[in-house]
Amino acid sequence: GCTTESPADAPVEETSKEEKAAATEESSDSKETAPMDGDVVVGVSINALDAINNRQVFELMQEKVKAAGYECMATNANGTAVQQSTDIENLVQQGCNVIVVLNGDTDGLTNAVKEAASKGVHVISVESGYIPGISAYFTKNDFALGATMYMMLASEMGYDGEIIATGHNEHPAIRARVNVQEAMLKEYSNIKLVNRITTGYPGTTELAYNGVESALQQNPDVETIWCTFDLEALGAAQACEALGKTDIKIVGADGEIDVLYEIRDGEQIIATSVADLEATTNNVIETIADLEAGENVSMFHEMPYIMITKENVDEWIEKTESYLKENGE
Amino acid sequence: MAEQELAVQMVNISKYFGGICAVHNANLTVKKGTIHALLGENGAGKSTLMKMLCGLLKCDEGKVYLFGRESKIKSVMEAQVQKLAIVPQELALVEYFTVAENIYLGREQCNKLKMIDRQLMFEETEKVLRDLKIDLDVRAKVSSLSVSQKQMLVIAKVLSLNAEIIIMDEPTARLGKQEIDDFLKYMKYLRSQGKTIIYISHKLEEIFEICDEITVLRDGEVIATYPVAEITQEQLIKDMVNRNSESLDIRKETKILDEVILQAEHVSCDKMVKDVSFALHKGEILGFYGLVGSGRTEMIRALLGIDPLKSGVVTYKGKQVRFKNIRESMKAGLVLIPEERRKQGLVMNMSIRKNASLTKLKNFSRLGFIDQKKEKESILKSKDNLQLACASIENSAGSLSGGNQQKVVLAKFIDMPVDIYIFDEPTRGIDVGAKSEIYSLIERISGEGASVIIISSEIPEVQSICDRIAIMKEGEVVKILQPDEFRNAETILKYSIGG
Amino acid sequence: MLKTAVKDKKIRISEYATKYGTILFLIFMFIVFSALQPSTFLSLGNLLTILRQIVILSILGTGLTVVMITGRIDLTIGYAASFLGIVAGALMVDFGVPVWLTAIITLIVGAILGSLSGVAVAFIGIPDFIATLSIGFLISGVNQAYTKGHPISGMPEEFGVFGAQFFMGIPTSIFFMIIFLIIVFVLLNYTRFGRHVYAIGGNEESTMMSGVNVKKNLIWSYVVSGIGAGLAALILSSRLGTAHPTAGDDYLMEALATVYVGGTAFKNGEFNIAGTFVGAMIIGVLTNGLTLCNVQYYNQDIAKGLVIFLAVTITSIQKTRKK
Amino acid sequence: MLKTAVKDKKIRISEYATKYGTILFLIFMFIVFSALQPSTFLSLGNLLTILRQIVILSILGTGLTVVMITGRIDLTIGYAASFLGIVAGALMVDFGVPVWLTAIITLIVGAILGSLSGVAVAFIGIPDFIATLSIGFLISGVNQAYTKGHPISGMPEEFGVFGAQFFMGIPTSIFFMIIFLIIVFVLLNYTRFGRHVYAIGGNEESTMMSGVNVKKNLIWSYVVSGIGAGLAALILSSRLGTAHPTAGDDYLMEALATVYVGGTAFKNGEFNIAGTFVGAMIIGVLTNGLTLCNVQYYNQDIAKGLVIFLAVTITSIQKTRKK
Ligand SMILES: Nc1ncnc2c1ncn2[C@@H]1O[C@H](COP(=O)(O)OP(=O)(O)OP(=O)(O)O)[C@@H](O)[C@H]1O
Ligand SMILES: Nc1ncnc2c1ncn2[C@@H]1O[C@H](COP(=O)(O)OP(=O)(O)OP(=O)(O)O)[C@@H](O)[C@H]1O
Ligand SMILES: [Mg+2]
Ligand SMILES: [Mg+2]
Repeated sequence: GCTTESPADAPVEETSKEEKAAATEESSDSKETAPMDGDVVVGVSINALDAINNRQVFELMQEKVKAAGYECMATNANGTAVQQSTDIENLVQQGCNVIVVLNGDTDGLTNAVKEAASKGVHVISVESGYIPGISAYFTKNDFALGATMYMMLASEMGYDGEIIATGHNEHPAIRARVNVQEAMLKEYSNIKLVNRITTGYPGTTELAYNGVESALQQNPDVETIWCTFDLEALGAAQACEALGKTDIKIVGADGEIDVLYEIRDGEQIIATSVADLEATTNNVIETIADLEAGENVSMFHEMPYIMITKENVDEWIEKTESYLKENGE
Repeated sequence: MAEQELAVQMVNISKYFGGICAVHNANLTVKKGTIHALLGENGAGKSTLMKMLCGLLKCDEGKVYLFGRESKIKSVMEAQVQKLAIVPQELALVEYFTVAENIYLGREQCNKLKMIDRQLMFEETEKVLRDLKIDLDVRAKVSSLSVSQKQMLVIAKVLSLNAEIIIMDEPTARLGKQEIDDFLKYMKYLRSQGKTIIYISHKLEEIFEICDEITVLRDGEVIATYPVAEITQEQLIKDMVNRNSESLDIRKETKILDEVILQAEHVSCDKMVKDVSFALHKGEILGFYGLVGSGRTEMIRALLGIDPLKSGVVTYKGKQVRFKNIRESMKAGLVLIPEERRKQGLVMNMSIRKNASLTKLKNFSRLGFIDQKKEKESILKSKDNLQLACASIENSAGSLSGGNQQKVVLAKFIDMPVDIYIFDEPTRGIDVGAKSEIYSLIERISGEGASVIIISSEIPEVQSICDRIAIMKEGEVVKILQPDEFRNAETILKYSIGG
Repeated sequence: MLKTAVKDKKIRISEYATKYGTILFLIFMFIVFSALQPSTFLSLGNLLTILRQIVILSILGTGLTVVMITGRIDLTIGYAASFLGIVAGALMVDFGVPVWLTAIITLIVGAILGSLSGVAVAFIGIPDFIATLSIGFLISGVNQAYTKGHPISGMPEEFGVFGAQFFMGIPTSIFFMIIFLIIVFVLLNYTRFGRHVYAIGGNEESTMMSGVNVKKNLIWSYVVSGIGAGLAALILSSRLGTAHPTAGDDYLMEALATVYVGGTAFKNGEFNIAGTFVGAMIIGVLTNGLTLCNVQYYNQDIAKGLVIFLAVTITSIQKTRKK
Repeated sequence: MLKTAVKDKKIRISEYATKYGTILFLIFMFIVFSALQPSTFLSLGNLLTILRQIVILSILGTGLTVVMITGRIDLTIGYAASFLGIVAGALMVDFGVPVWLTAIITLIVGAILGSLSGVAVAFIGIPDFIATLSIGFLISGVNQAYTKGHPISGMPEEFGVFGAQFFMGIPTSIFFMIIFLIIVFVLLNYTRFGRHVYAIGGNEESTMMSGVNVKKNLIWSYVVSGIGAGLAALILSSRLGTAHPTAGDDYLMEALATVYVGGTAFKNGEFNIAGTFVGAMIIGVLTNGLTLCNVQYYNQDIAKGLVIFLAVTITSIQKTRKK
């Protein structure tokens, strides 16, 4: 198979020995008689599909993999790290040569990735944090993105006043943005955090909605709400709407269609961001090809992102609507 | 009447439970306007046959005709439409409903808005109970009633359905003497109204008093049907058990030692037991007689620490004791063979072996591990000892007949260091044959030096086996009778009713 | 006949404590939070917020109460609420069905799902727990297969009537909740169905022996629960503005807790609609009050667990002591 | 007295079907998946993968089985597994406790959590369902409060012994599972404790009247379940390489399903350890096989629901028909 052509770093070599040993013991080794010998099988494993950005990257990735002539196997873990670990193990069993991990939970996948790598399977992390054993790491600069988001809100309120912040600790990208929130609050000491709402998955929007709704009762002078991504922003916006707080400003991230409409209509949410998934997925495919060809690939690949505000929102609404239409049914 | 109309015909009926055949090819014919008794040992299949008649169970084979027409009743609802009603063997009431709500359950009266009309329901219930001469508060919760009141309520409920055919499955098992007399009178009245009654009871006197015909079942088969005038008690018992009846009177000569092993002084508990005092001698069989609900079970439970004891002094083997729970009293050598075998005596789905060893697993275990071989040997020995009839001790306890179940409960407590055996209604719902076997077992136990307390609601029972009889009434011991005082049943009854 | 209790007075006090302890506790929470946050907690706006936040929970809990009175359980409600939200969303967005018709169809589908559980439990005789659990897995699978995990958005403006709009300054969802609660309350307390439901819970065999069609009534009780899930789904997706494939999943456990806590109010261990509402209020007031006091979300969970535990403990101790 | 059944043969076949139907079903799945994926499914590597994937489920299910035999339920296990993983992680990473001591402490804390539920159920008399549910909320709250949602990573290499390493080519976690299953099997079938547990489940009152300390045994059964949660937590966090604050939460429902499906194997509705293992295998084989066949993930949920539903339906129909 083509797996043996991988760059010769230590752990891989170790296990190829193990593999050979296993092959001699067993009459039918899975690798040797893998379906369509020589064909490259790519596994695509995603953590959850709640956010539009996840779905787009999940579908684009599968499309691109198939278009590149690879066999594709996709799994969705519905938000749990354990399930994603299991998914990765199963993908390895299925004889995948490369596994692309999308939006995974960095820490929860440590061992699954290590094990996959030790069996000669290349793992590519896309927005899943740096996991030891991966062959390539694609990510947005979430620190920069967070800074952009919250600078926007800070200036909106004149670097002074009360805010509510939302967020959770379950995903590296979200954690990065929460860290930026903290850092900015230290810097702009006139901005006062009056309530921190912890969300989570599933049910992000509702958690944000209920939390913000209650928090706003208590702190009617809040001027902006610092959310970490669009599902939170939507919940926060609905809570404002329900309480008639039309002048509160919110930013999100990920480009949910409902958020885009809000931006267009001049409601509470004033900005969001999207990653350039087209470019990213193309880049991933190239990396896969390089890996299969046995070439050296660089570890870090930055995913470019674009901020969407009232100025450029129409273009993105058009794009997103057509995407939704195509991928609807 | 020359050709009496037939109310019920059951033809070639069979019923299987798993591998067990409960009713086999049974035929039953009941004439309209008669009281027809079903008689048989425990497990003979009486209840099963009746359940098939009223649609609670499906017939595996055979046909049922009601008034000449084939009946395909599949549920109680359909039975009610066919004017067929049953007083089941087990009390069937919703405890937290009121008397009226229970009587009208399933046929609640609604007003135009489809809302329940409670007022009407209470009024009608009062009328129904008055007609039946039953004295109950229609608004009382059933859970506050005594057992016999509950039984009367179940009977009232069924009678209020105005059914043509009424099945009574041991209706008097929970009733006191007075209530039974009233009840039997009412049965006769119903017959005079042209109703058909199928009557199941283990009490032969009742059957001879009110029934017209008797059908005997044995091992799921119908043995014979007789007009009551043409049959003797001996013949019936022979049919039931397939052997000649032994005399029930096995009373030994009194040999009470002076030594008192258990003494209760002024014992009271929350549940209606008031100021009870008695002494139990070594080797004695002490009977407790009383009407149902007179507090005998409650008193014993308090003594053994199952329920809390409020006040009073208990002396056991010369030392003052107050058991905190049943484990303590059991360790001290007092055991209770409870009144409800199915609920309190056995784990029905567990094997005979495991049931019998549950009380004494410590005897067969080391470091918590059970030596199953030793266990098996011991239980096999008890099985022979008690003449327990079962194919294998690995069968489930639930597969046994009532008498044999009672023996399994007994098996739990033999081979243990026991000083006092307490039997609560040891023969309730048990057939004649099994009864005498149980009596001789009790006899044997006491012969071996243990003391025995027997709680019973049957006068002949206490008369025949007890050395002394304590009479309880409304939670109090009103009298302790010596042998020469209780030969006359009237005396016993007089004290227990009062006056 | 019935003996006068000797310890009449003593028993009465502790009985009152058990019977109304849960409500007293709710009142106590009101007082504490009002003291801590005098200006906001008792404001009309905040009270409406609390009510609006418990709408879903109390509707699901109310339906579940009916099933639980019969002595059964319904573990589908969370998954069903998610699924029915998707049904509603799909009908409106993917098939262009008008809002009113969508609402009707959603409730009917909810009833059908409920009857499925009912049939599995009553007729096939599968233990309620595993029957509803596996049907829940099934529903959730169908849901995932249809949506592939995607939420459905872009529902018509008028759909907001269920959960996003106001009527006389009061969120419409509150009216829906009140109507549903009243209907189920009347059903349970004034109709034959209700009598039978309570009777089945009290003693199923006796009820059957009384000629009540137990199976039919069981199925109907699951249908009520299913309709509750349908209504909750409508309000939830209307409120969020999107139908999320997992929006309702997490409500199951809280709804169960609500019904149990509700059982400790008014009727001393018996499940009842008014109690369920009190249970939902306790959870709602607690969450809202703690958020107002800026207590961290993490500690809120601890508080919730403690409060539920205490509520059921009081009743249980009372009951055990009685024995 | 006992008649030889006339319909002996007919009954026997259907009894066999009920008794071994679940196992036949598992074998059937093996055959189907082997036929569909001849080269991969039956490979040693894949079989080990399946086993490794069911380790957590079958350990949790095994502990739960003990509680469920007594007729109770334990809804804490999922939260407890999450929490105990954090306990282990915190001990090693935050406090520098060595691996072996961490393992012991974790199991002990698991036992304590179990005894908490046991005391609440047996002594305070809170209904098992709500007692364990609220204790579950509590545990999860404490967990969240300590971690604030952050996973704990950076555990020592040797911690891999529980779930990440191999022994003679076989994942170590499989050995732990086998040992735990055997211990609990022996406990249930060869000791007084086991006998008492079964007796309590069969008829609690009779068992009490036989002088068995019902409350003590109930508590111990919860303790076994708690220890199971502890072991599962060790393996889970070792396998993931991190202790996740919510890693175990989702196992509850599947473990429940496993025990129920297990009840349909071997003993016709009675819960038992061998059955629970079969139940876990069915879920494991199904998930693995469907993934190998590249069946879309969302259809896997439908399949899981269907399979569980069918398994319990067969037994239930059989039972109902008997009546
Ligand atoms: N549901 C059941 N499952 C299995 N076996 C049963 C069931 N019901 C009854 N049996 C068995 O069928 C036989 C007949 O029982 P049945 O209750 O009809 O006897 P019976 O004559 O009414 O006895 P009793 O005088 O004790 O009431 C017994 O062997 C009994 O164990
Ligand atoms: N658990 C209980 N709760 C409330 N009252 C009870 C309970 N058990 C029994 N009683 C009532 O206490 C009284 C005494 O009952 P007990 O069982 O001691 O009488 P008994 O003389 O043993 O009669 P039986 O022949 O029915 O056993 C009855 O009125 C009964 O209804
Ligand atoms: Mg009978
Ligand atoms: Mg009694």
